[in-house]
Amino acid sequence: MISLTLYYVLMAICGLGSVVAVFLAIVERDMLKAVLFSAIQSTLYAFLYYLLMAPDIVLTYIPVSVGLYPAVILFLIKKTERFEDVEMKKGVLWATGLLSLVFVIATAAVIAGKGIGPVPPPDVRFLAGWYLATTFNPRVHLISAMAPEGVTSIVWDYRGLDTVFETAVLFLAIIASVALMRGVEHKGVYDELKHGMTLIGKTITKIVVPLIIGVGISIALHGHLTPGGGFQGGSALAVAPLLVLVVFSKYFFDKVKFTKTKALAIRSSGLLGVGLTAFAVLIAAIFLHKPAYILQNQPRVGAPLGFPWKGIDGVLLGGSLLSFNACEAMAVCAGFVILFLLLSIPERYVRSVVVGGEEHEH
Amino acid sequence: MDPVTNWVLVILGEILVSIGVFFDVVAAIGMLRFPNFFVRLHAATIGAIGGAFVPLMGVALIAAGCDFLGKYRWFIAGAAAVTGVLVLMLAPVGSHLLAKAAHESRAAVVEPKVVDFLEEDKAKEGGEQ
Amino acid sequence: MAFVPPSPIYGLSAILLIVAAFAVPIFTLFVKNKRFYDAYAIAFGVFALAISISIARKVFASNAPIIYPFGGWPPPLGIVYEVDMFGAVIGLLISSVMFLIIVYSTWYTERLSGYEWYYTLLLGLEAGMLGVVYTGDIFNLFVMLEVVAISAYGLVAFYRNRPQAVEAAIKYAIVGATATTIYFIATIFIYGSYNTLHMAGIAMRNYGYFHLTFPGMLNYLPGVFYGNMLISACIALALSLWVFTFKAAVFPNHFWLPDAHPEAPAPVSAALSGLVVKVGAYASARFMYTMFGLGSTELLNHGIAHGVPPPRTMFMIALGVMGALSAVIGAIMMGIQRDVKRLLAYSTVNHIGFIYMAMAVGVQGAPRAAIALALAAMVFHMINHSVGKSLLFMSTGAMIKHVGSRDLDKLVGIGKVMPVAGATTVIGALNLLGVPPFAGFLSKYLLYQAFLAVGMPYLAVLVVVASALSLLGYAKLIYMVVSSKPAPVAPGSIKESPVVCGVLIVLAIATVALFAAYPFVLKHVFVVTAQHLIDPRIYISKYYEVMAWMWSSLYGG
Amino acid sequence: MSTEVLSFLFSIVFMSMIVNTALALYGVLARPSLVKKIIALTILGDSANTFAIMVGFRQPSGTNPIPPVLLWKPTPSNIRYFISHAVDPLPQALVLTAIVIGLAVTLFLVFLTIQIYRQYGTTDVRKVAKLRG
Repeated sequence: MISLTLYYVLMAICGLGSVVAVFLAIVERDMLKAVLFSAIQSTLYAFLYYLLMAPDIVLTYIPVSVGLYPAVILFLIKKTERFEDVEMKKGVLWATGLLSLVFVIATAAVIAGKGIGPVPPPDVRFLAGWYLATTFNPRVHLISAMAPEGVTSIVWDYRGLDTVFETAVLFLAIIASVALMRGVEHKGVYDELKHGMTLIGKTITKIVVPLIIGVGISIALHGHLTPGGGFQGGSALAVAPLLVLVVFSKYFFDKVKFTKTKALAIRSSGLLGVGLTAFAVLIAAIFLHKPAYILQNQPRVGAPLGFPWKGIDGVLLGGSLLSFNACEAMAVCAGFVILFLLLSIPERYVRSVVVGGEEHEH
Repeated sequence: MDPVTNWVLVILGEILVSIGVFFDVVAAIGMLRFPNFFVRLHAATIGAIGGAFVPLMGVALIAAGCDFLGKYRWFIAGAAAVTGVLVLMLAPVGSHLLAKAAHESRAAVVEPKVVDFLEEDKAKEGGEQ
Repeated sequence: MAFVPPSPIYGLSAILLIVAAFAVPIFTLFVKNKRFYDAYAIAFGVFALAISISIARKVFASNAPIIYPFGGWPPPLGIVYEVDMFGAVIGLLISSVMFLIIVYSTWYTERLSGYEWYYTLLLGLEAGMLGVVYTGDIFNLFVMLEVVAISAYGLVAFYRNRPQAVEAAIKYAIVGATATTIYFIATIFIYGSYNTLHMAGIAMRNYGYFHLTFPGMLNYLPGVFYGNMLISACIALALSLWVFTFKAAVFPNHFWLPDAHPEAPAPVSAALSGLVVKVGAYASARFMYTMFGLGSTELLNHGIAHGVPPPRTMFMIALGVMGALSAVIGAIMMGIQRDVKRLLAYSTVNHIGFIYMAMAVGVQGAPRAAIALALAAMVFHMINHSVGKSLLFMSTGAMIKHVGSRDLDKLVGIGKVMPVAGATTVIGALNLLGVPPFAGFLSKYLLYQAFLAVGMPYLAVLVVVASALSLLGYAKLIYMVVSSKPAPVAPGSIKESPVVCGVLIVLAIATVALFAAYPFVLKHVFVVTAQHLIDPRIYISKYYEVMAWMWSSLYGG
Repeated sequence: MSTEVLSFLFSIVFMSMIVNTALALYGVLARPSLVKKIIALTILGDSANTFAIMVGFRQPSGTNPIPPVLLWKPTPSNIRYFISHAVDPLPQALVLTAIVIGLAVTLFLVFLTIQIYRQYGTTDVRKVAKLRG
């Protein structure tokens, strides 16, 4: 019981620490420091997710909130301005901060004393019980996702429609950004000595990038077995091109002829792979004159077709999850490359295209 | 494995971890006491190599010597060793790039400056062109 | 007998459109011809329209909702599409108006760089809106709202070299992103206490259908609830109604609309004003009638204290007040605008106010027949406003594009050089003002009748007052067209595109056709829709039937 | 006694998330800098996500909860143990979706903010409103 109490004490420390970090991040005038505080908050949250038994979220959250967000916002600060033009009195700030901490502890005491039911409950909800019981259960194959990873099964099988459209949101955001930067085509000649960081940095990047790619691919392809999945793997994969972009400079991409358009095509192929996987069983069923559903994975009631879930030697394939994860990882990685390529175009050049008279409604 | 090997592994590992503790303390004192950015960076890298790489190797040895972990012990030992090697490779590069960036952007002021060869080289190159 | 999967057509529209959008970047690699993208977008617009028609036909023929369980998961495990009459009508409206907007866009995007991205975002917008109206799952609703929102932000910022456009987009996007996050919190509250995310499942709990059990071993419905359903339902309703009123631009939350809608390209303004705000209204109605509807036990019978109206009534009063205020304020603000598109944007605030007023009369104690009448008026008015507003945005968009100004004064006399656009502008204005023989008159009249029948004559008066106030704005529009002053451009210099004329004439005919078909559509469409909306038992029982059938064929077969 | 202690400690985290949400809302709606608004928006999303995951947490009496990943052979007894010890996977899946959506919106907002800066030369909304006139 001591260890259990310690576990909860750690959680409470993370919670209170995050309040402090958020408070500082919000009131800070210097944006660089605000990003730093926000990164501290993210780290505490990641730790909290770990304690809350959400390894999938940790794997998503660390590359996204601890890595990509600060990177993007640093790009943003570099391109815009660093200070916020607001003055607040120090005394007021301290008072608010302390009051909010006291508020947290007091209301927590109220909840713990009166009880809005047990917090945390000893049991999960009935629906969750069904998910846990059917995520990998060959005895009830007709309502099982046949993949041991509960979260990935929900993400791509039980609630696959959500995920297809969540991917669509990311896709549309990238398209909207590309539309905002349309007509901006910048190319330079890569010079080994002039561009990027030092030789030491470049050499070590050459060693590290394959490692990162390996990790990313393994996170993506093991998504149906262990925590991880397409998005997690893709965002880990995206760190590799980001590193190349920072260390070798943008012009390296011009040298290897990897343009935004190509990245966009890779992204689209990944997304089309997602779409195809969603319809695969349905298409097969139409040819075989059998009934089937959209987004079907395993055989279901009245729809006997399904993806194979077991390979040679009993290796678990996870049905459509494997294909979904692989395609999604490809798409997410390419999506981030597009955004970073767009962000790394020199500002002076972008301005010459994007600002100023061009098409108008009038 | 036989108990003697296990004992040797565990004790070796514990010695390495203790060395790591020593380096961490030294690095922390250095961070506090050193006068400018570059020497503090030096102290921080001591913390990374002596205070992270060495104890991680120690952890790998301890895990390899712990029978009760079952099949997980090779997992823990391997993970610790890989992490240690990565730290060994990446930490110096990180400090190198930080120092380079600080020098080029002139964000860090070197207070008791005796000599700056990099600056002199740059000046020479600039002069030649 | 095993459960036979329903036809995949019923689940196809949104996902097919989004996959079509996914494919566009690949085509940009080797197709540079604009005609190809025009044809591509139109083809999928037709596809969506055909699917919506078949869904609507099926729903009205069978007089019951359609349920499509994605992935073959028996509810409540997976996501279902549940399309009832309300959803089918609004879905048909969305896909038909969007089809016309896409056709209009083929003309509008000539000489516009980045038309391929424009079409991608437009397809995404349509997919999102269809998803919102067809889905039967509150978290899927969140995802779909976000699909709609992100496409809308991208389209508002499409004229990226106009500072005002970018500013309007960021204003819209920051508050919009906050709003959807808040809706996410609301769904978590609902999941926390209701233990399901399906709209029909939530309604089941609210209506106390706990006695329904399943054949065989499955019997999870009468489960334990976590926490207090009343409190979490109130919090979730408060949060999500705020979000929906933001999406629908009802009075205090309308601040983004007069900036965002005018700055978008004209067809996008038509889509935003005509359809996207309806998505917010649709979601509000879905929450307040299907899920937390009249007679739902938790929210109505458990008032907080004696003498205080039950929470649902209070929410309705709040919505009604907001609606009334936005009707009046929109009408007043219309009169003082000099910018044509801003005037039309405020007219949207005005009409969305009418829609919310009609929605808000359905409180406990009001006669059911009268509420049905009000909801019928609401649906009818949503359709009329969509048709009228998209007509106006597209006709004025054509004028603006030719003349090169949005200023009312600079456009005066335009009717002489652009007769079709001019005539349809007048028709659209008269329709929205509520003049016979256009359908807008009938929907306003129906609103008036419904408010009288409910016993709220002050609302009926308000409809008349707000319409009278808006007369000034519409009069400006009509004067702009019919004025005898010299036209802003030389006569004969403008040649109206046949595509534009076709679209405008179709929409203008639609307003008259709805007027002509009024007795028929009222009886067979709107009143039936309203009755189904008021009485969620049909919605719930169809859901229950499918659920029981799927589970029992799983275990019994 | 100890259940109350645990409950108290857990409630602290709950309330922290609520306070963080409030602080982030203040940041989004009241602070003038667009960069600050974006940072606050990410914090808002993260706090909502943490809240969701906490709703799905459980504490089986006596032992630790486990993640919703079935690491053993799917025999009936293993599955029974899994059901009685694993936390709720649904909020985690929802949060995964919400994280991606939040990321997408933030990325687009970053591009819009840079564009605002290109047009107006400032990221302060008050100055932008003034310049617009």
